[in-house]
Amino acid sequence: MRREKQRVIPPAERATPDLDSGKYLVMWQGPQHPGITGNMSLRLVAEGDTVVDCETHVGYLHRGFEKLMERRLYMQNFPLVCRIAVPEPDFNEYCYAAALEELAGIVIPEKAVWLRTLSLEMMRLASFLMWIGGQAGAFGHGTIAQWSVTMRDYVLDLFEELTGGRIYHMYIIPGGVRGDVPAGFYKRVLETMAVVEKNLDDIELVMFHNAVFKMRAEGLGYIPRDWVDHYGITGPNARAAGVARDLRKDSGYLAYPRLDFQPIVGTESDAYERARLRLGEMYQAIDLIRQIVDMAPKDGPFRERLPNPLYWRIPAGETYVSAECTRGEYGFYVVSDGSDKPRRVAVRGPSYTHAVSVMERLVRGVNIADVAGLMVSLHTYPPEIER
Amino acid sequence: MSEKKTIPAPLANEGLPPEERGLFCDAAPREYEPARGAWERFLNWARSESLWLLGFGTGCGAIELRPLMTSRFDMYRYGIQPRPTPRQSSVFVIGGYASVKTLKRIVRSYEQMMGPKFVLALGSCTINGGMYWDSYNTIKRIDQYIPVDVYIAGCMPRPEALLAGFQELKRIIKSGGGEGQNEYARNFDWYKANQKKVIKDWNMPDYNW
Amino acid sequence: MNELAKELAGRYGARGWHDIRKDLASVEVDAIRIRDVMAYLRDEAGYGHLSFMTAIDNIERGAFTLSYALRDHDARRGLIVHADVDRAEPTVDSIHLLWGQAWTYQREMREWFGIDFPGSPRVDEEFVLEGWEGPPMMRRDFDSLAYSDATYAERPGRVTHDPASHMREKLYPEAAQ
Amino acid sequence: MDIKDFIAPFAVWKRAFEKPFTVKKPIDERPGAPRYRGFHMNDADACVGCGTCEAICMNNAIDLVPAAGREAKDGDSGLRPRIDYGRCCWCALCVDICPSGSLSMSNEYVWIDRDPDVFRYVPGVEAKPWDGSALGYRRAEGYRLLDEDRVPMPELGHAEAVASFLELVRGYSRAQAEKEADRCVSCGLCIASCPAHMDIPGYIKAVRDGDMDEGLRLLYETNPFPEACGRVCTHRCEEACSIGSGGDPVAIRWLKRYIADQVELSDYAKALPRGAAPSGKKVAIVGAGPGGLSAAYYLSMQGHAVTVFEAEEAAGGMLRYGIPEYRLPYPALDKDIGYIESLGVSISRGVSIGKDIELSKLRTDFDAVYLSTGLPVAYGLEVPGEDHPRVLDGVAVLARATRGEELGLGGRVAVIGGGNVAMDAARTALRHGATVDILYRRREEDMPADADEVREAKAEGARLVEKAIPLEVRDAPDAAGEAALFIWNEATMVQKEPGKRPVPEPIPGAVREGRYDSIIAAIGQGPDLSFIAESDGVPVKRFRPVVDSFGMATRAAGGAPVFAGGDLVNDRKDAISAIADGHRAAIGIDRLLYGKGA
Repeated sequence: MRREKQRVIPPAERATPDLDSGKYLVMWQGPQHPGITGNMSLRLVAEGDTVVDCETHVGYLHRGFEKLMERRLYMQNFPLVCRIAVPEPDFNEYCYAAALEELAGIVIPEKAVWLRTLSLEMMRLASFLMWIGGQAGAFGHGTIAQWSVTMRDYVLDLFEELTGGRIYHMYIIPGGVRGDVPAGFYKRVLETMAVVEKNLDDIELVMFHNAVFKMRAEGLGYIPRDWVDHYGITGPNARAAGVARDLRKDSGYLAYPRLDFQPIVGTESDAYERARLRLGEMYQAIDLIRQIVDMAPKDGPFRERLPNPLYWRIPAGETYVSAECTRGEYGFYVVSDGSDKPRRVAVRGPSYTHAVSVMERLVRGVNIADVAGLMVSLHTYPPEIER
Repeated sequence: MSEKKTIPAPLANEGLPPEERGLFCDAAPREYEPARGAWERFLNWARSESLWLLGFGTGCGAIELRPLMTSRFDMYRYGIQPRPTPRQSSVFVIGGYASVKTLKRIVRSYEQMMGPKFVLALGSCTINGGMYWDSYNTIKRIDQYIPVDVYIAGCMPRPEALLAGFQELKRIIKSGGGEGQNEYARNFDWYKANQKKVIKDWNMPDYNW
Repeated sequence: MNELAKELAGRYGARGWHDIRKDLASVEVDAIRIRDVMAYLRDEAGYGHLSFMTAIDNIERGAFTLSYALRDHDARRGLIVHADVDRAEPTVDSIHLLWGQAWTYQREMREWFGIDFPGSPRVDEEFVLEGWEGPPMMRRDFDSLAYSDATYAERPGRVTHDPASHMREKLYPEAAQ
Repeated sequence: MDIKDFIAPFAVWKRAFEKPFTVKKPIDERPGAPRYRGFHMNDADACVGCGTCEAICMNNAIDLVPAAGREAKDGDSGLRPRIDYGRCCWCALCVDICPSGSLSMSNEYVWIDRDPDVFRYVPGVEAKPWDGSALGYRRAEGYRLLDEDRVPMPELGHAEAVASFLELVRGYSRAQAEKEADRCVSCGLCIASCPAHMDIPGYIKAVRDGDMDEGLRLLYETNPFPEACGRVCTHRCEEACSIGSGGDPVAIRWLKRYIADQVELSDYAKALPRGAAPSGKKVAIVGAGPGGLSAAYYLSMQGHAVTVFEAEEAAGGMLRYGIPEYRLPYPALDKDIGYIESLGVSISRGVSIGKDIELSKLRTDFDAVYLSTGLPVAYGLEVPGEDHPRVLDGVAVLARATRGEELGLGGRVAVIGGGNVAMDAARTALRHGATVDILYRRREEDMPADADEVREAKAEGARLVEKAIPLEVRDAPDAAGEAALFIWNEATMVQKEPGKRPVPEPIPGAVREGRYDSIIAAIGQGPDLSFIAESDGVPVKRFRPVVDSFGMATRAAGGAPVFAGGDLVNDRKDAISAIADGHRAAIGIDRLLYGKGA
């Protein structure tokens, strides 16, 4: 099989090419990017058109969130956290809110549980729609982005209606959610899901049955199964390697235990398989959204009353709350010292390992033209690395 | 621009190792003299109708460039299209906050862009620091470092607001007002001094075209 | 669960086992044994996944508290291992040989807190900052706002009034004695 | 790779004939969603300028600036938020927290300018195109970051209350007090409205932090009667409270009481500052009411030797003799007075100035004199028969109740008047088993009494007769001297002058009468200035001593300077104003005695 042959597993040890030998070309990719990966740069050393060494450089989007959070009241951090991962703000909001609720011993109302789940699944769909445009674009297939980004925009319209914001929703507030669903909202959700689903069918035909995409993506960026634990790989990258781990199933947070779904698992563990798996997760997200619309309670409170946010103190303690975002395990580690500001908040983004350790090793031996495609296939967002 | 005092020029390209100095220009940029009458008006019309955008999303704002580039908002019909390299671009969109590390690339990219060049600044962060007003790693006012033609309020500005900003930019260019490049040349030392104040490891050419 | 606590206590002198919630616990060990504890947890106790590593600046007691978050995917539970290091001379054994991404976290802690991990690859390289001349910025005694005010120009013209003192000025100025 | 991989992509050509995704005119055709968080709007009339938006804003985007045409007044700082769109992140926490609910957001999102300095404005004051937008973010119904409901105060039930003189209001528990204190946003609007300008946000913070000693210290900085004021203060602060602009105001009075209740009198000295070293100066104070004793407290803190002269047998003035014990139990008042006495203030009880000692003697024996005699003389009904033996004076009835004397009110009692004294008298009569009618010349909403008092009096069974103009008091036909007929004329409210409050006009022929065993007149009180002689040099105008801003009436030669304050001088006629006057006079006297600033 051609696919088997392309599976090159780069050695763990980094070779140190003699840059003065004249054999090698040092080139920077980034910080601006052909895909949608955000600002990050790779320092590539190429021999001919094959990459022999790579260093990931991050920090272009470093705003010092973890420092800023120590300076702000617990509630004031709520608008801040969503900015950590631009294309997927809701997972930040959820993890932060859930961590505070756990520390303060707050139980959120049933309806908030479902609306949070809805919000996260819609976010997952929107984020994947953005990603698939980038993945296709990285292999020179611009059409997909023309469709998928528009589909994402339709999902954002739903967010706009529900939350009042397009990109930064600031909806999952500690204590619940910020607003009830508007009248007729669920109907529009289902209509939009039908449109998106139809479009995904098109994308499947055009992208996944496209000879060029297949030839370039198959076998590219093969991740062996034993890397998953060694590098802490999570999410679709791990599932495509045959590791059936999904925090939605394993931790059973929010309404997921009551929804009917199974983690999608792949076998081939290359760029094509990962893309395919993410397409499956998009269909799965649509399915979950339909289930949520069906099962979510139609009335009842959507928010627990909290103390005055200006003086809200949280009992001393620490916790780590994680959620399955599109890229894997997204988590907030919150330490409270009993004052009105967090002592320490650390954010665990799945790209941390994917874009640095895994990327640096995977890219060795890859053709320069495929570096962008490989990088997008790992689905990395630099802002969650550097925070 | 009375606040922009002249500051003595530092040694050209002093941040570079000696062997590299010869590779870069060491003359300060000059002001561009507009052509006369109808010809300049024609040029301005042409410039305004083919805005080529540098595909460097510097902050959150870049996320709303994607919908703009794709079918729903379709900015190509307004004569705007993204380009991958500064050498081909005439519009730089500063998409919000700029960390010091990014600012360095912003300055370099801006200087590499061909004139006449225009800058659109998005969101609170470019105006007065935005939510990162107390961050140790983000600048507060982009106009301290490069000249800006149009500001669009928002966090983030929606694609529609961005389009409106582009329309405003076109109007400004047509009326002969897009003078950012000349302003940069006029106050070059002031801009350089500001840039060097925050970019502590200045290891790139001062005159960068 | 408590078997592991006992095992850790017996082998490595671990203490303070605390169940944060039913699938998350924390435990404290001496920094000098951190590599052994991690190797044991990874190879013998099933905690094969390193979620993240970070540090907390406990400036009041002159220590950095390191936090290593591990996860046992099969048993679906997590464990946070704490170790205190001296704030004045923070040096910890590197665990980059145990997990492939640990060196990045160590590089981050080196840059953000000034904690050294001898032997960790590229640990002294800049991570997210470039040309940074200040102290490690995640330390509690680094004031982000003061640094920002001193370094980055702000748009002038902002002025605010405290309602109480404004009203005193306007309504009962005689009390402002 | 099979043949499908080459053919399949062409399948989507079928979409070529479908409607394109492209929006034709994006800027015009796509208004923000109904909930969109666009630019801010502010209902500047509803806004009270409390600055809570500024406090919650994590972007430091909001400044409070004086707004054109808006002056600071009670409950409104005159400031309005100005939003810097070089900072704002459109999180709308300011909208969610706004106590008055005046802030909202439009769904407008386009604002483009060449000049970066224009992106800040005061919503609702500086006109913007999106003002008045019907769409845009509003906080969800029932959703706000602050609690609009006050923690309910445990009180005796009305049936139980009317059967005894037990204190009605039981006081907050610790959890209740901390929860109530948590509602405060520390805006400080209340400080200006308090006559004594107490540091209200400061002591509420002390409750929140559980630091009672600090709370007590802050209370005593401006008010040495926390137990009494914590129960019976007219709480103008609560009317100014910004939280009250969109819900129940913070229970400031009860939090004050909570602090004082928590600290034992024996622990006061630990919490409170010590007085200055003795100055060798002597000050005489006439009247041991809240005003006089407040002056005494602050003067003794400055090291002056203070003697207070009180005509009654006990100190406390109207707090003791004018307020029934179910509102202010005597032990609470004794605690306040006891602490002042413990500082070395001497109170000469049963000594009446003008009868036992002349004012001129005080002026020679002391270095300064402070007059705080209040309003001891009740006004009469001023109708024929007002001297009927069954017509009683409200203040006197309350005083007799305080002394424990038999009131002998009888079974049916009429209370004439609408002030707090009338309510207290009515409720005292109720507690003595009488049936009570309260007759007032205007409507219920015109009554000067606290709304709570009126409500509780009614709840306890008093009948309210509004718009009743007294005409005459006559002997009851069958029981001369034992009962009386009260005759009044029903009235209608007439708006005589626009902008002024309506006045009652008698309805011709609508004369009513009622038979009562007692008629308690509580129309108001006046001063007794008979002890002031012309030679004392105290200027009097309209039955009031004329004083400067420190309460000084005279420093004429021939004796020590005379200061005056309290109900005798001010318009507000409540305890907290008297306390404020006393404090101010103490400062004035201290300055004078040390030759500072005089």
